[in-house]
Amino acid sequence: MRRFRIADAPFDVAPLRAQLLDERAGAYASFEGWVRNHHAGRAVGGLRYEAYLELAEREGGRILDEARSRFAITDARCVHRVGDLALGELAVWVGVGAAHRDAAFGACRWIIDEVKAHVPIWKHERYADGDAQWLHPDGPR
Amino acid sequence: MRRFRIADAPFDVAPLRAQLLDERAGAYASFEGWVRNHHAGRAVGGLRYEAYLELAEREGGRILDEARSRFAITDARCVHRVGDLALGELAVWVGVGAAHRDAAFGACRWIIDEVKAHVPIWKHERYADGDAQWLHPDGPR
Amino acid sequence: MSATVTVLYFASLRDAAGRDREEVASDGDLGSLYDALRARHGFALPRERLRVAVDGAFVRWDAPVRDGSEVAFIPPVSGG
Amino acid sequence: MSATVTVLYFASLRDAAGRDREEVASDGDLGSLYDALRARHGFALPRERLRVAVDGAFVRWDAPVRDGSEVAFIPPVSGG
Repeated sequence: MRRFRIADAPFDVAPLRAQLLDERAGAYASFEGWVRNHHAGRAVGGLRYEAYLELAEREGGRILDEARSRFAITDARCVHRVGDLALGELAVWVGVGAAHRDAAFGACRWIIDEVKAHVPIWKHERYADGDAQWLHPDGPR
Repeated sequence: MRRFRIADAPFDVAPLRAQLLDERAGAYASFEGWVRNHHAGRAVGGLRYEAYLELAEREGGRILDEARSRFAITDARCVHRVGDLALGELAVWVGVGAAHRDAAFGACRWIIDEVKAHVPIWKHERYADGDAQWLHPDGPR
Repeated sequence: MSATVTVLYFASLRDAAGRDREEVASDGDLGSLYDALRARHGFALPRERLRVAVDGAFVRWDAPVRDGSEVAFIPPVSGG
Repeated sequence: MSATVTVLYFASLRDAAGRDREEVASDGDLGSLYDALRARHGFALPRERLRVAVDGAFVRWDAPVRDGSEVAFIPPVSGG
């Protein structure tokens, strides 16, 4: 069982959530990133994610291990899509189980922030006006 | 479509999440409360939730309406179980869609806190030692 | 002038009263109605820890008891 | 002594280089390797905005180029 995974096709969250069921867990927090129809004021038509697979899986695994030592959680998982995604598609999912909700929310937020900041995945956005670009944001977002 | 609902039988989260799909939403945060096997150091065998249905639905609806005015979210839903629940069963679900993750996480946390603090629902816990009690917590938890 | 109301009991109040509702007559405000019922049924919770609702909406303790209304005393909640 | 490495390109670097990998010879550190490739391919991103990884693990820019290794220049990421 790997806690962090890159998926090159659409995936279902129900079996991922089921991996976190635990009778010690009273709280479950999850986050999903969906492909939005706008970014920085521009109409988006769709996007593509590309990863450096080997390093992404290593970095993602390190982030989930660190979450387990930083927060009082029972376990956590994250899956990130690569490839072409349409509007509304699921791009990333994070799930966390914990005895209490403070740790569940805290770890879930921390994981998505760390994944966005450190895992080598890049977004290529296509705009309604025909333009397209790789996003290489400046510093912390 | 009611944004807050009391359920007297197990419910599935997938169709609830689907109600929040929206191309303006780039972020989805959800919270679930599960029946935990321990509370305040005691082994729990199961529990029962009871609600004052009419007032619970009114209060829950008010909380979700207020969340929509306090946070930049696209929409939100909450369902709370009543009746007998076994260990591991889903007791409450909150889902929030938003353009950005700050609002999704903020509103999700605010909603579950408000529901726990204000909606007339009571928990009756049965313990492994045969004892049982209604929980009437002192002040904010 | 006396008013007759239906009082709803939940959670520990229902266990102590041994019923989930009863018809009662009252000629004061909601606060004094609770105090009388607390004395009758031996409720452990003082009024300060409860809220009160009439016909499904929260109201103030000093509201008069309205004939024919449905009164609910709301113990500290524990959902979630 | 010159080392030969495989360089991997991602995202805007791949578009600018017109390929996703190439074999290159280098006799300096990873920083000077990037600067040389930036000049060759016209990469827009200065070294300060990148990180560098060797064989799938992040390393420092002043690490020497090791013969036979796989080097990846990591532009600012945008997952999530």
